[in-house]
Amino acid sequence: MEAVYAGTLGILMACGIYLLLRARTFSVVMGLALISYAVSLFLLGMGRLSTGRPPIIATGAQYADPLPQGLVLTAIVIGFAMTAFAVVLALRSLGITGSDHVDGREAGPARGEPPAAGTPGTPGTDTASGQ
Amino acid sequence: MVMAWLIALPLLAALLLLPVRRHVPFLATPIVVSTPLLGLGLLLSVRSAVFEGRTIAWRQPWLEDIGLSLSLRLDGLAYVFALLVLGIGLLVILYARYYLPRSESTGRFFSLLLLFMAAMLGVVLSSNLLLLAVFWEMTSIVSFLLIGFWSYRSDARKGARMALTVTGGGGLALLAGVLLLGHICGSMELSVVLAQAGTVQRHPLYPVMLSLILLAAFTKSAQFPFSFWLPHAMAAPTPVSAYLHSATMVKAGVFLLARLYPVLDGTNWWFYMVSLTGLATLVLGAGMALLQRDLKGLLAYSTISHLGLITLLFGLDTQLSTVAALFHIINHAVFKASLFMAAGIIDHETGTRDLLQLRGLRRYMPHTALLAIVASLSMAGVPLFNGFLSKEMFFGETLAQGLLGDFNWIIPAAATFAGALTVAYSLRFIYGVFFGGEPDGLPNYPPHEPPRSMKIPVEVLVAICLVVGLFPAYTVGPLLATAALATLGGPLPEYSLSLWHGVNLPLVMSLVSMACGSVLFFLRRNAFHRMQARFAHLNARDAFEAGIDSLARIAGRVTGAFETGSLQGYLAWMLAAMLLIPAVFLSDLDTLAGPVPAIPLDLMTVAGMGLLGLSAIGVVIAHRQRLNALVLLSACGLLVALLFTRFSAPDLALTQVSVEIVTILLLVLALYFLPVDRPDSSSLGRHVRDGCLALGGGTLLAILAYAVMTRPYDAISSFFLANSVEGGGGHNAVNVILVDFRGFDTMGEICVLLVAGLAVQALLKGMRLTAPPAGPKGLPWSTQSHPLLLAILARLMLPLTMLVAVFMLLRGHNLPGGGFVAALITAVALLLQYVASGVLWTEARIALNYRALAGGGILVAGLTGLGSWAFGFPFLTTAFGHFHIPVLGEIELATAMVFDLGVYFTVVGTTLLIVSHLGVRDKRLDGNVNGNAKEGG
Amino acid sequence: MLAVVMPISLAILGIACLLTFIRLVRGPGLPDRIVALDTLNINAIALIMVFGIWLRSALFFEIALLIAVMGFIGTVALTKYLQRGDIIELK
Amino acid sequence: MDLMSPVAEIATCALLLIGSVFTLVGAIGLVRLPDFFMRLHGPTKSTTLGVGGVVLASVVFFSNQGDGLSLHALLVTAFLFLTAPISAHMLAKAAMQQRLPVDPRTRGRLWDAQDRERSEAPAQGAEPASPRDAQGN
Amino acid sequence: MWKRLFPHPWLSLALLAIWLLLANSASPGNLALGAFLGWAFSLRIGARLWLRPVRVSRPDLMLRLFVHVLIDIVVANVEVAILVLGPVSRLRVAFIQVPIDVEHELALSALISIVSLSPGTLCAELSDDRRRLLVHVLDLDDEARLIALIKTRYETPLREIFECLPS
Amino acid sequence: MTHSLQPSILLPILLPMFAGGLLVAAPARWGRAQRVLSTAAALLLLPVAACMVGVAATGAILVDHIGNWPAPFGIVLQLDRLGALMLLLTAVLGAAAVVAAGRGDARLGRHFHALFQFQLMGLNGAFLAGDLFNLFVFFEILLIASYALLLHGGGRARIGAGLHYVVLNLAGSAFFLIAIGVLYGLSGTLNMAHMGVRLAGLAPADVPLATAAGVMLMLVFALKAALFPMVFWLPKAYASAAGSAAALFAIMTKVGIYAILRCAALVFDAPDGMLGVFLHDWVWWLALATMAFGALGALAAPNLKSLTCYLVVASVGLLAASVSMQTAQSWAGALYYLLSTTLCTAALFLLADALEPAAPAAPAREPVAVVRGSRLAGLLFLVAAVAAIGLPPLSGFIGKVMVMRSASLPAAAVLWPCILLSSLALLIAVSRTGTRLLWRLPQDHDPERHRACQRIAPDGWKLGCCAFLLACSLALVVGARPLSQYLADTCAQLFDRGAYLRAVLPSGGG
Repeated sequence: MEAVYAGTLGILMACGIYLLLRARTFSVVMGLALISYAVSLFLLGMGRLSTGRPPIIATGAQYADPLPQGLVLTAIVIGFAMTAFAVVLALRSLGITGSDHVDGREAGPARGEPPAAGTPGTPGTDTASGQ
Repeated sequence: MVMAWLIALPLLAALLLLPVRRHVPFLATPIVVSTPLLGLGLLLSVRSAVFEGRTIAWRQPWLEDIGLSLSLRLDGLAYVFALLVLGIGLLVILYARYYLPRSESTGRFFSLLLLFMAAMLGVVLSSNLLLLAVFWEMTSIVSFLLIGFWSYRSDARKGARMALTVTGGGGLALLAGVLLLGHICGSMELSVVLAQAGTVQRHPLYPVMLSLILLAAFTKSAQFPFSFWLPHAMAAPTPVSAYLHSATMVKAGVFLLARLYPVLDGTNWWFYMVSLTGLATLVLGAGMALLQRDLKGLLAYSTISHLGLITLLFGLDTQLSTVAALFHIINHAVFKASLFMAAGIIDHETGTRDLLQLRGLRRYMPHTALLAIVASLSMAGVPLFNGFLSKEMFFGETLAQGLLGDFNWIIPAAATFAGALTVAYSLRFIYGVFFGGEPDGLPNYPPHEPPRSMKIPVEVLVAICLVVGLFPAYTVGPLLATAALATLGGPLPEYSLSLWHGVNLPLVMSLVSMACGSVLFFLRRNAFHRMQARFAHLNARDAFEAGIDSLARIAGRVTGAFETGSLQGYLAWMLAAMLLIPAVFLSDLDTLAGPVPAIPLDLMTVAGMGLLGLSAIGVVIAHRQRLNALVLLSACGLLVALLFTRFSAPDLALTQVSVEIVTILLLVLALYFLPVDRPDSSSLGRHVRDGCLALGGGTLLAILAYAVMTRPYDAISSFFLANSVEGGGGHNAVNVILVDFRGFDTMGEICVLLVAGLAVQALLKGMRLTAPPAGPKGLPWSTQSHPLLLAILARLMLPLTMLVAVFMLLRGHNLPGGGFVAALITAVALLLQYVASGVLWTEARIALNYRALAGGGILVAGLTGLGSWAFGFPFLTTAFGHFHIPVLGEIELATAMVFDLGVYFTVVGTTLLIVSHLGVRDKRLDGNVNGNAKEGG
Repeated sequence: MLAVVMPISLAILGIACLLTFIRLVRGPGLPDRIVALDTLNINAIALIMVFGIWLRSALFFEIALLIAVMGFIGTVALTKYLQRGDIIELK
Repeated sequence: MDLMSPVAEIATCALLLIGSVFTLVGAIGLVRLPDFFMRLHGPTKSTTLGVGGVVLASVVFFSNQGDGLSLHALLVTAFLFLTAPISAHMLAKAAMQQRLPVDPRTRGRLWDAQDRERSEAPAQGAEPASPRDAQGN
Repeated sequence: MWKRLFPHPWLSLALLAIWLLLANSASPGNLALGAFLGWAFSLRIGARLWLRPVRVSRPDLMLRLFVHVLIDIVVANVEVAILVLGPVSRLRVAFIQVPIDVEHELALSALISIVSLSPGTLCAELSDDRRRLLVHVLDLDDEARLIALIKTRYETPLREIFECLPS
Repeated sequence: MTHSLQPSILLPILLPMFAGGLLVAAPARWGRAQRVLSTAAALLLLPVAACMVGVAATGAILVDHIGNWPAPFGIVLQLDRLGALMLLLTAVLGAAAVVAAGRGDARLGRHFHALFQFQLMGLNGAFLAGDLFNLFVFFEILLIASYALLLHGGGRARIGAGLHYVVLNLAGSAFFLIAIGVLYGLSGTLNMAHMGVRLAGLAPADVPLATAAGVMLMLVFALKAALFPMVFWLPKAYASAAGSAAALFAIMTKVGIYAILRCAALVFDAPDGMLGVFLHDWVWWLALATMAFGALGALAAPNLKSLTCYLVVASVGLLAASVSMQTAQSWAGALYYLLSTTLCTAALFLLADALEPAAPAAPAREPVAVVRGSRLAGLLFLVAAVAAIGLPPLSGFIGKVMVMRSASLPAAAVLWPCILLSSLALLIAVSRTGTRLLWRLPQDHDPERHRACQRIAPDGWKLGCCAFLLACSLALVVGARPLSQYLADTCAQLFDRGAYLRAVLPSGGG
């Protein structure tokens, strides 16, 4: 079971990373969500897998490790907060740049092209900051 | 202590000056003038000790672990330099008082000048190498400010920057050099270092160390090829030039050579590097001086040339050459300072320094002319003046040395040639300025003599030139002897200071150079014009600026190659590091599987995990059709919850399910505004890269998970399980961990949530988004809002779900549930009202200040934790008790439940804050939001 | 007897889930996928209930209940998005 | 299981099976039927009922575990019965908005614009809704 | 006074029942808590959200309707199961319009729910004037009979229950 | 530890938390009172932190067992010399930043003060945490607050840079959790001291796993610290932040460095522990690359803010390099330099904000501002620049020399040229930017241009706060002697795990 479980985690993580690397904010957010699933399952797994032993104290039974579960709970909540923030930030970026590209512009300039305004690296342009 | 005061006095005066000038202006001048006077007094008070050859030392240990101590020494060498620094400093200050116009910020000027004096004194008095480096850099910094004093002038700014770059860079080299030297000698103290010449010169790092120190000395003393900064430092006010570029700043380099002479000298490395550099500088500087148009430029190149001479002397392999070098240092300081001052007077009175404009000033300012002529003759090495004496010694030493073997004649020949050039440019200075026709075309016409007091400093210096030139043995002799003694660190070589040594080869060389110089001067007109024409476009400053600019451009290109502004690039770098480096270390793992037997497979679970994997892959495949992807993502979330259920984590499943829904709500809210997805512009290569990273990440995680899960471990959780009921008062160990054992984490977690809520609110302020006019397939949105059925059901559901929420909240301590889940249920139930009935309807009925609720929750939770302080227990210590109430039965109350209540409030408040704000945005401002939105996005 | 029936029941539910998943993936329309998701939710409830019986643990009831409540709200949000785009309207 | 009476066990098994089968039928309907509106029937009715069966099984089972009556699982069913029609209703509306194709054999028709306007006019005359075509095909 | 303290007695009772179900126990403590919550929620939430107070005039009718509906659901499900499993081509799919008369929102919602849950029908749309229902039928035999069935079997009792019409 | 001391170690966390909570819960009309409350809370941290340094200087390790649970089980907060020092640094920065923000920046958007307080809470918590997961939680607090503060005021540049920063750090947090998971899965504990003990007794076959997790953990910290391949987000992000927020951010990268120090010493038994190879080889080269990147970026930086960002980067490189050498001296040097560079860069951020006009529409080649009262600004700039470049006689120099002196030969041969060349590059860059900013004022000619120039009077509050920060950095020089002693003790304490274990796990860990 552990191997399959680990494989599933791996698939989730791989999919998450792939989405994270896409150019659109929505994909990135979904990627983050997938990664957080993978991480939650991973943390749970770090307390070792067990069947039918929820850590609800009854009489003299065996229990799953409750600590990773606590950690996962905290992680889920924090992940939720972060996702919410990221979503809103993505929207805000869309509102300001008019594009849902993660870089706020439609296509990155090719190498050798003059960098867009606001790119540090060109002395003499003062537009990079302070706006 | 004397030395400490010597440094501290100008320092204090500099700091005092600014406030004093503002509040008690009449005190400013006395302070400025008295500082060097006092210093000189101090210096004189110890002269007997120094002249007896003793070294006065003072040491205050400071940062011993880096070898930095405040240790100072006053020996003959330091004495001479201190004398120059203070004496010429005094004269420059007197001069500057009349030079600077009233409108200038003289307070700043004098403060900087005094600061510079302090730094320079520090350099010459330091007995600790690191301390020397400190003062050394301070001179660079202060000189930067002084050169750039007229900061509104472009040439001043550029000149200052150039000087700082070169000398500051040299200072860094010095730092490295002295650190190395200190490392080699085991101490930074000069007294220790100077005694270890043998150790140092045998050390394998000696060449490196020597190069670094010489680099510092050469940059500071404007030696070839670092001499280009000095002429452009002439943009400074003339008193600054007179001070820095005659007696102090540039002399710091040769001082360093003198100071470290006992340890460094004696190797071929030293001989060749120092003497050849000096020689090149000597000749080139003199040549360039002849070609200058600018009066101060001429003097600057002359300074370079003379510094080359001094350096060359240090590099020669005779002992006497060092004495000559020291002698010339003194002489050069005197005549060059007076020349700079004279140039300043001329500039001041005529308004120009252009040698092509200046002529015939003799008639208008005869006194100044006389002073300047005497000083230039001294510079030219004409007999009767001090310059002649040291030059004579120099010529003698060039003959005495034997560095180049068969090519030894080159050095005296070059020296003679340089002497001729010196004579030529001195003549040019004299003739060009004071003779030859009527000076018409001057900005200030007619020129006249400066105020009397402006000339006093010049007069003093010129008098010294004369006196020293005539009676060297009585005036400068003892000083030179003690300085030489201190520099050489051993017995003095035989020499005699006098005007007339009889006819010998050096005298012949002098005569030849004077004759040739005169010839050169008379030929100069042609040469000058030809050279001007050829080299007019060559300007070190512009070249330097262009160099720095292109350096910046290259740097920009290099950093730009990494810093592309592309998140994907950054992420790829980060992931590559995060995955590859651990993978390298993981590769040492022998066996993947540990000894713990695996749980047997069961088909259902495998199928569930398979579905989970498939949905995740589905999300990836469908990620461009956003809603499809979202639905699949939601399925993923559900399956994850099922897995949690399957693997004994009911609390996690509850949380997962509730969080999932709120996330979906959020994403759907966001989805509304996203513009139509455009085709993927990523190249194949990028897809491959991303795919590799993704696979790598997945594999790494899977390997880690599998490897750890199959290994035994001994967790601290048994404690939680054992103490959950008795210690924590709850049966649900997970919940007890959350609110008790590790309640502090939860506290932090709700803070995160709250801050996210605040952040969202702050972000959404004033946000306006134009909604797309149509749905995912380009179909127009429905005009119908709020289906009745939904609204009714939503209202019905509210009390029901609230009941469920209360249930979850109350039972969380003993059974799966808890404040967080309860809060999400509440929030979702309330959000359902928003969805079903609209914002206005809902907010008219549910008037909750979500922000206050969230903040209050934090306070409740925090106060619960604080409560235990009142009983003398650590933060967040919980208490619980069972109470028996008649009829109702046993009731358990725990402070942890209050804590959970705080969590509940925060989560409800924050979730609603986030989602309702995102939903509401600024619709109230917009007015029209429904289907008829404008084109845009 | 229960020991025999339970796996069968689980298997049937599993097949149901798989079928639903097929619809989820195949679509073709967005409403189809949402229906499938909704159904998957409900199937999950059934699965959890059976699982609870299997483990003889009543701890899973809340999860089922929560999926019932939350799943519905998710469906509503998605469908409302399809219709109106904006799921939280001003009035 | 030791504590359970055979009757309860049989009831549990039967309910379980019935429930599972209905759930399966719902899923089959979802996969098999040709158009969206037809597919909607399956989950709305069969699956809901199927879960009801399973829930009943759970109720019977846990009530016979010796801890007294255990009815709480009924709440799940109650919720589902409450929500399933609404979900279906909302989905159907969404499908109409999406203009999903309707099986050609379907008699009757979806409401078209005229119907909609006629019905809107008296109710919400104020809203200046542009005529929109809500019909599929 | 009574009305103000207990604005929604039915709701309070329902909530009490649900609480007891949730807690899965009818201990005195839970009874008290449930009663309190039911009362508090109906006071705080119900009063704010309800459009019109619900007066259930015929509890017996409600019970009867409930049983009817339950039976219909089971029956309908068996029918649907057969239809679904049988050949698809045999289905007589149709959209029909059902005129309706109930006005109370709750009653209307209940009607729509019942229609969707029971015999092979699924309520797709309610007209904006709330007078007609668009119903999707999986296997339509006779349109008129179906409409009549809906009206008599479900609508009339609902109207009686919620709107106090004479039966 | 006596009982009465226990509340005090929590104060740096609780004070901002309650202040933040109150600020959130307070009605919106309390605008002015909010500022007062926030400022008071931030200022109050100064004496608290100073007391803590005083207590920690005795060598005591204060431990607070939250919830009264014994050590490896409950969450533990610990205060040692290092933690106390970082607390003091944070308090200083916080005080300066909150006062600087009081007039202007705080009004650019909503909730500045509440966010600020939570940021302080996160920072302080991170410095006190003795539990790995608790450290994660505090990291998240400070991160989410920093996201919000970074975006405070909105605007295109901020949002764009903020998005990158947020996404990178979110991904980083996932790896943080993974690393924690593996470490827990192997050691079965979360308490850092206890984990150190458990990992030391790990079966040899499992060591590569723990090492990989440790490396991942360190890389996550390196992301926060902005080490080389993970640094590219920083310049734009910090450059776009409001001045006072950026000033506080000066310490954000240092939190990463702090965490590396703490975990390397406590959990992985540096020097020569499990992560020896990683720190020694990998971090070393990455650090040098970071330094080079910072120096090059500084050369190319178009304005002061951007330049300051690269100064931060370069300082991180130096810090990481000296961390990687893993000797008590190099760590002490790193800590000294950390204090110095944090104060200076914070001051420069404030200064840049005060000097650079809000909307630099004109190209930088044209003088954009006539700065009234620029003399003070110029002086401050000079001091900050000299200290930041590492020129004598200010604190940066001492820090750099300490680091350079701590390098032994094979390392020094690479490190010294790197440090010196980067210093030279910074010197060139800073002098360019400084002269362009402060000296290029058209005082002399062309009254037309003079009039056309935008006149900016630098915000006096900001300058004052900047002066305060620089005064602190001067205090580093004046007090260098006792400070270096303190730092030497700090590093000795860091390397003495036994003392930790005795303080945190009196029972020896179950």
